[in-house]
Amino acid sequence: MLTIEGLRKEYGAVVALQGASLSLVPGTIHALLGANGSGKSTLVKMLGGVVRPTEGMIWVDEQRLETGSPAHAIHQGIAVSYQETSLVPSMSVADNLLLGIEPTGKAGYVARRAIRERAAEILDQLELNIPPDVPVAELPTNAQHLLEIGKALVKRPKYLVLDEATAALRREEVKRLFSIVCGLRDEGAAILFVSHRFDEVYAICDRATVLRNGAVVGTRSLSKTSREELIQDMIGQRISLEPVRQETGNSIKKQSLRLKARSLTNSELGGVDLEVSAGEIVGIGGLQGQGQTALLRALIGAILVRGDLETEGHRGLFRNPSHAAESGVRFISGDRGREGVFGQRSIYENIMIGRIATSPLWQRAWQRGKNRAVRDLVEQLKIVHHSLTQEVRGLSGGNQQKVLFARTLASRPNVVILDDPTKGVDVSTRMEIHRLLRSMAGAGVGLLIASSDDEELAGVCDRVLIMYEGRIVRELTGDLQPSHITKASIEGAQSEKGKGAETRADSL
Amino acid sequence: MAFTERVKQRLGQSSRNSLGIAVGVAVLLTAVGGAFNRGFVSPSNLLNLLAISSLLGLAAAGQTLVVLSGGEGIDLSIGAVISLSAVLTSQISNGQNGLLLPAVVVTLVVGVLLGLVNGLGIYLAQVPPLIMTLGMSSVIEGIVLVYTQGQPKGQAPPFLAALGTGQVLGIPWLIIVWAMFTLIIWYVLKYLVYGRLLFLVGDNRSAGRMSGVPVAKLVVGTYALSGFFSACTGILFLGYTNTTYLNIGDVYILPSVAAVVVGGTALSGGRGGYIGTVVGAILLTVLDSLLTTLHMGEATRGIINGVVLLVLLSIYTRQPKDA
Amino acid sequence: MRTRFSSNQTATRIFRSPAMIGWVLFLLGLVANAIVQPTLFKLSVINSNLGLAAPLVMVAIGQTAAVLAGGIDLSVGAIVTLTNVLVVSLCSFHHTGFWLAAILGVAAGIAVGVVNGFIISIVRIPALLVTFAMMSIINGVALAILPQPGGQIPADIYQIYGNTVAGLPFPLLLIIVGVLLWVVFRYRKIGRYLIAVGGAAGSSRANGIPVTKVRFQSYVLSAMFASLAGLFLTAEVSSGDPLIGASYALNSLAAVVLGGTALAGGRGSVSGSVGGALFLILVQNIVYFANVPSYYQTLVSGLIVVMGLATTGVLYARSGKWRLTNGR
Amino acid sequence: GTPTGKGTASSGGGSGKSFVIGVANGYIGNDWRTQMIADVQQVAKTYEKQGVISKLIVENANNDVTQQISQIQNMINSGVNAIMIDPVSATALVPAIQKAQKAGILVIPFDGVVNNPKVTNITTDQYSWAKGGAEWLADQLHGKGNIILMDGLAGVPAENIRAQAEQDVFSKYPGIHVLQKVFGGWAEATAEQKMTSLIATYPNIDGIYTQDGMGMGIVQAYTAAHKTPPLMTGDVTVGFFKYWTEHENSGFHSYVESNPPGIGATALEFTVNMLQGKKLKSSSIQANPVDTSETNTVLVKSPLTVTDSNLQQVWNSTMKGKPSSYSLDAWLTPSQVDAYFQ
Ligand SMILES: Nc1ncnc2c1ncn2[C@@H]1O[C@H](COP(=O)(O)OP(=O)(O)OP(=O)(O)O)[C@@H](O)[C@H]1O
Ligand SMILES: Nc1ncnc2c1ncn2[C@@H]1O[C@H](COP(=O)(O)OP(=O)(O)OP(=O)(O)O)[C@@H](O)[C@H]1O
Ligand SMILES: [Mg+2]
Ligand SMILES: [Mg+2]
Repeated sequence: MLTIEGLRKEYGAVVALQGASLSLVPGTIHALLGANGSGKSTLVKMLGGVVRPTEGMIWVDEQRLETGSPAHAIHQGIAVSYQETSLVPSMSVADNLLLGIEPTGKAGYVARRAIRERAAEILDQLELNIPPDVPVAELPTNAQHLLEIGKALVKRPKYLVLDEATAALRREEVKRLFSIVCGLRDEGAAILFVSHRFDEVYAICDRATVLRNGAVVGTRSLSKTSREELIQDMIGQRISLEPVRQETGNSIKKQSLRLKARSLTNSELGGVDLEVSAGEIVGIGGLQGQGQTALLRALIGAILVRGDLETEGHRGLFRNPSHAAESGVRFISGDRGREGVFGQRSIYENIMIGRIATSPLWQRAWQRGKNRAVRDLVEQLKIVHHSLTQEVRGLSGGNQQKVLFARTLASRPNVVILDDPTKGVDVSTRMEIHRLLRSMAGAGVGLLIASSDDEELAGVCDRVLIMYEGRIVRELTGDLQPSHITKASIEGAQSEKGKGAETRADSL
Repeated sequence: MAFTERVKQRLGQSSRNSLGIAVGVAVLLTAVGGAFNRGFVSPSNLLNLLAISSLLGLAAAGQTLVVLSGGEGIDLSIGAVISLSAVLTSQISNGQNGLLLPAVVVTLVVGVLLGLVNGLGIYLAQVPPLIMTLGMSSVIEGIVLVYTQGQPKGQAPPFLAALGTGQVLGIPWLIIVWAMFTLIIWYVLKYLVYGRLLFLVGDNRSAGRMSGVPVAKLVVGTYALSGFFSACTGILFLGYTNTTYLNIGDVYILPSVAAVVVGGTALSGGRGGYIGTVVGAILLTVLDSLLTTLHMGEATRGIINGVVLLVLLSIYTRQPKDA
Repeated sequence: MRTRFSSNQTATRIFRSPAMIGWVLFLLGLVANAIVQPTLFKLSVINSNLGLAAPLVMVAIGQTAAVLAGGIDLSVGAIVTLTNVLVVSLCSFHHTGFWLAAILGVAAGIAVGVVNGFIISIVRIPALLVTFAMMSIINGVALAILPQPGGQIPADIYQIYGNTVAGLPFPLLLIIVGVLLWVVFRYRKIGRYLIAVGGAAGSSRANGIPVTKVRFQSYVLSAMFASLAGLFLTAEVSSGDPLIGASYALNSLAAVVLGGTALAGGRGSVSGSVGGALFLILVQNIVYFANVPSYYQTLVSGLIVVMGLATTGVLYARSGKWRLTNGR
Repeated sequence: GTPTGKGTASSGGGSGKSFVIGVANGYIGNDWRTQMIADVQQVAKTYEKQGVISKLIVENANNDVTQQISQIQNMINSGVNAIMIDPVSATALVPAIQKAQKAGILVIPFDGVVNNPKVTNITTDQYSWAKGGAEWLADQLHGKGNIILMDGLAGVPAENIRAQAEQDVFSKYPGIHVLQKVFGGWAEATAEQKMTSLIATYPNIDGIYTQDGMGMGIVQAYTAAHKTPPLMTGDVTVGFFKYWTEHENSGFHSYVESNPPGIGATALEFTVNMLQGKKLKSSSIQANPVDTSETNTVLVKSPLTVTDSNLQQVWNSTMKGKPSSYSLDAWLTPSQVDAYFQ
């Protein structure tokens, strides 16, 4: 049994967590819920020893855990899959999986064969078909998240903590994960599960603790609690969970073409044709790793590609993202920390850059105080902050994501391309973002969204394109249902299996 | 607890505070000098110290931008570019005011071009800046040797010499020129798109790229600017010394980096500014002058210089603990 | 489904290995050198080249440790000097036996590494700054110990150094010992952790790796190799000089980069650095035997090195998806 | 490839032979050294025309001992007859030199010296050079006054010898008070900056003792401060001479003893003579100034001293019109060199 008693964490003036208590009972799965910035990750990091609490303590089986020491936490059987992952990108998959717990042989040398074998074992268990000696940096993000989970599992923990481990995963991967996790539970492990997805929580958790503004609102048994009650706990008010439907899109649809791509081809793409009209939201689905990310990057000129491209006032492929931005094509990366925010700079600057990124370098920049637009955007998106000059790295993940939206809105785009826009975003923020996407579309912007979440695609898109092995194999329109998209993804894969492989071989 | 946390945060994070500390230390060092020798704090010596700082300050201007641009930016070719610029201006102008303009134009163009080569090597060929600029530094030294055949000719035109050593109303022109440069750089960094983007891209280059910033132009351009400022420094340096010699710029290579860091600009990029460098340049000049005044032997000087630097840096470049 | 991963990956991976770049450069340099200097492969020529290369190789190995762990050590040159002046002045002016002097000299060098490591990892000041300041301090100390060049070590020591053992040049044996010494670290946890910490310190910490300790050790390692280099250099020159090590700081960094190690840390190899160091030594030979006129020598050797660096960079940029992660 | 001179390497004698001579110059980055190399090359040209020298190889090390050793080894490997070395270190080259000698190669360190009994160093007599200036200054000050010593670079052999001479002279005069000894690094700009601070700090400087390369920096510092420089020893560059000639009449007095870059050319004369088998007179060889226990050095006296009296003549005959960093130069003629030999 693991017990948390009055954990408190202050970052300067910010109180991230104010006296949280809960206990993890062996053989159960415990959910930790809360809006973005409510302190879930902070609590998780204290469990893992990465963050030292300002006050409070953690007991593991009647023994006090030495806080602030990851090594000690691991020793006590606590294994954590972190929200922002704890991988070393330059090291291989196998080395990452056993990082810190390498078996050593005679004379203190690391047993490399043993590492490979154990790595292969865990990769097998996760049904991850990647060779153990590839550097982690070369993997797509979802594979990285799976590895992060694998790294926790390989420790055979007594206490497994999963912080939004499923956020970057697709359905079938989540299913696989759950069967492993449930197996662990049945063997007597206690699991703390952090997620913004209610289906997942209801699917496997026994109890849920809800945090709001760093304080525990309460712990409830899930069998006796409705979603609405949980949401009320999380945000202190009732909201409707109806998906945002495509009200605006159809009316302007086909009015004017915002983006038209023809036969985009490179090592990961096998000739993709694509059109996005003004006011339209186009989704990109499919199984994991079918070239979705590559497609988005190819469109904005971030990776090399052949083919043709047309946007308003511009014809031809973009040389680089800046070139794309000049034509009003903006991108929001799925990798927020590395390609999204400027962590050490202020909220203000992070948003302002949307306006000035493509301005002539010797022009006067958009100045603070002169323009209320930034403040308005921050308010419109309800970004939780205490000052506009605050460093963005101090915001929670969800709020950082909103900053990226504010930046994009500030740039007055024609086309917005998004990779997993609501990854790790809480329910209410997610709905806000969906509404925002709709209202952008309503204003005539064309949107292209890749998402690992079929529910999201169904809820917000006018049209969904299914990708398989670097090509678009299906287009779904009309009344979109998450299950249709999932089904189409799998069917697409099966029906295309034979010829898909050939096409791909040709393109290599 | 909360208090120590806050103090730590202050010391660890805010560049404004490191600036305050640097100013404080500079004043303290001056006072110590004054205590040992009244002449040290005489107005004329203080002005002289400022004039000397101005050359270092100018040499460190490009360095500041390059460090701010991130990606472990640093420019060790500054010394060689200064030498080459002094040589070029001296040989082309040959001591004549009439030829000064073409000499300056050629020098500035060459400075910018060399900076461009640095930038391209760093950005396109991805050579680490430290090593790229070090290698370029030896290439440029080679160019100087070949160009001069070992003996630089000419001298500073009278106009330039007046700028380098003359005064107006008792204030050395150098200080005035430096003040102007400072004002311009400060304005550029604070108000122009270039400056704003430099800080952001310096903080996170990939994010800059993905948000549509022309990162290549910005980063390569920053190295070119560094070449430009080094060329300016070389020209003024020629005015200061009147005639030049082959390795005139060498003395500025490491101090220019030190001035930037002592001024509170983070070596990791994205945080800091030129005003800090100005203070850093003054601080280092005062320290050097103080050690001279205190009759330090060369061995002791090296030791004291290092210790002072360490102590200063430990006050404000301390990294926050990982937790 | 991931066909691209399984097909002949091992071959590509070896070719993509950063160490390759260092060795390719070295081989190119060797060929160029052999063309302009037909006597290159005579034993005595090899021997004298290796005698000069050994100290740089050692410093480069140590520097690799510091760089891999995400740091840098500018004080290695000063440590070389410190060991040199200590050993020589102990031998010549204090009548200490050579081996005792050698041990004391290396110990002093390591002590500098301990101080570096302490300030960098525990006080947490950026390595570039600490080791830069330390360079100034240690050079001062060396000047105080031996204010002007002088002193001698026993003649037999440098005769051994210049000789062959079992048909192999003695410096080559020393280089091999140095590499083996590195291997002892590399394939234990410490070697792995150097790379982990350099690659992602925060992640390493979360995985229970003692980041502070690893950083600390990287500077001790770097200093240890530097002081061994100081010892080898002393054997090569047989006397003391308070300015002798100045060039090693930047040369070792150049060797490390030429060897394909990322200055940002986390990626690279010692074998690459060895190749890089040898390449730098070869450049001097090439410039000599190619009859480059006096005033052009600096330019030509500078250009060769810059071109080597650019090649390294371009090859590196092309190897794998690093392009996207490197901030381009 | 580089020509080999193996045929003559073993003996180093046999007149009528044509020699390959290597020059391992420790540093090329300043004007004095480039002038030195130019002088060597100029003299070598004459010998090449006469067929005495078949090839001159000049290599520059970047103040880096190992690079210089490598160059010496390369010279050994390519079979030169003699190696002239302007050493980076007085001690560190000894093993390389011994290797060269074992290969029958004549080794002549010049400008700087090497501590090895078996070589013959050819160098300007730094001690008497520094002493001359110091004595002139003390004399002009009538043994009384506050002075500044602007020295070169700590830890360098020539500097240590000069410092010894300065101390020996000034300690004889109790009335002379050394306000401050600073190092200007033989760099004009550094000297200028240091001097600027000193002028402001000490209102009472009566005289300045300085060495080559820094005199003009001191003058610049005074000019910028709108002051006239006090009595000072000068430096050998055209820049300084120009100032001196222009201000001689407004009361500026100085003293310059040449420390000629031509020492390289002089050393080449010695080398050729020795290659041709001539032997030095025993009186020519004196104690090594760095390590007086060794007698292995030819101390070449400075060929020229300039004071107010011969200033105009020297200026007009050798300096006028040269680049400002050009140093007052001279080297021994073949007949002057002959006088050192048996
Ligand atoms: N290093 C830090 N410095 C300052 N404030 C921080 C830091 N880390 C977290 N915070 C603050 O602590 C609060 C809690 O953050 P935390 O990451 O725990 O939220 P979360 O519940 O995990 O949110 P999300 O669902 O978005 O991941 C936030 O308000 C955040 O701004
Ligand atoms: N380094 C590599 N070597 C070989 N193949 C690779 C490499 N990296 C990625 N791939 C392959 O390229 C394809 C596309 O990768 P990409 O990163 O675009 O995935 P993705 O569609 O973004 O996945 P998701 O969005 O679900 O995370 C994948 O099928 C993957 O197998
Ligand atoms: Mg979180
Ligand atoms: Mg993706």
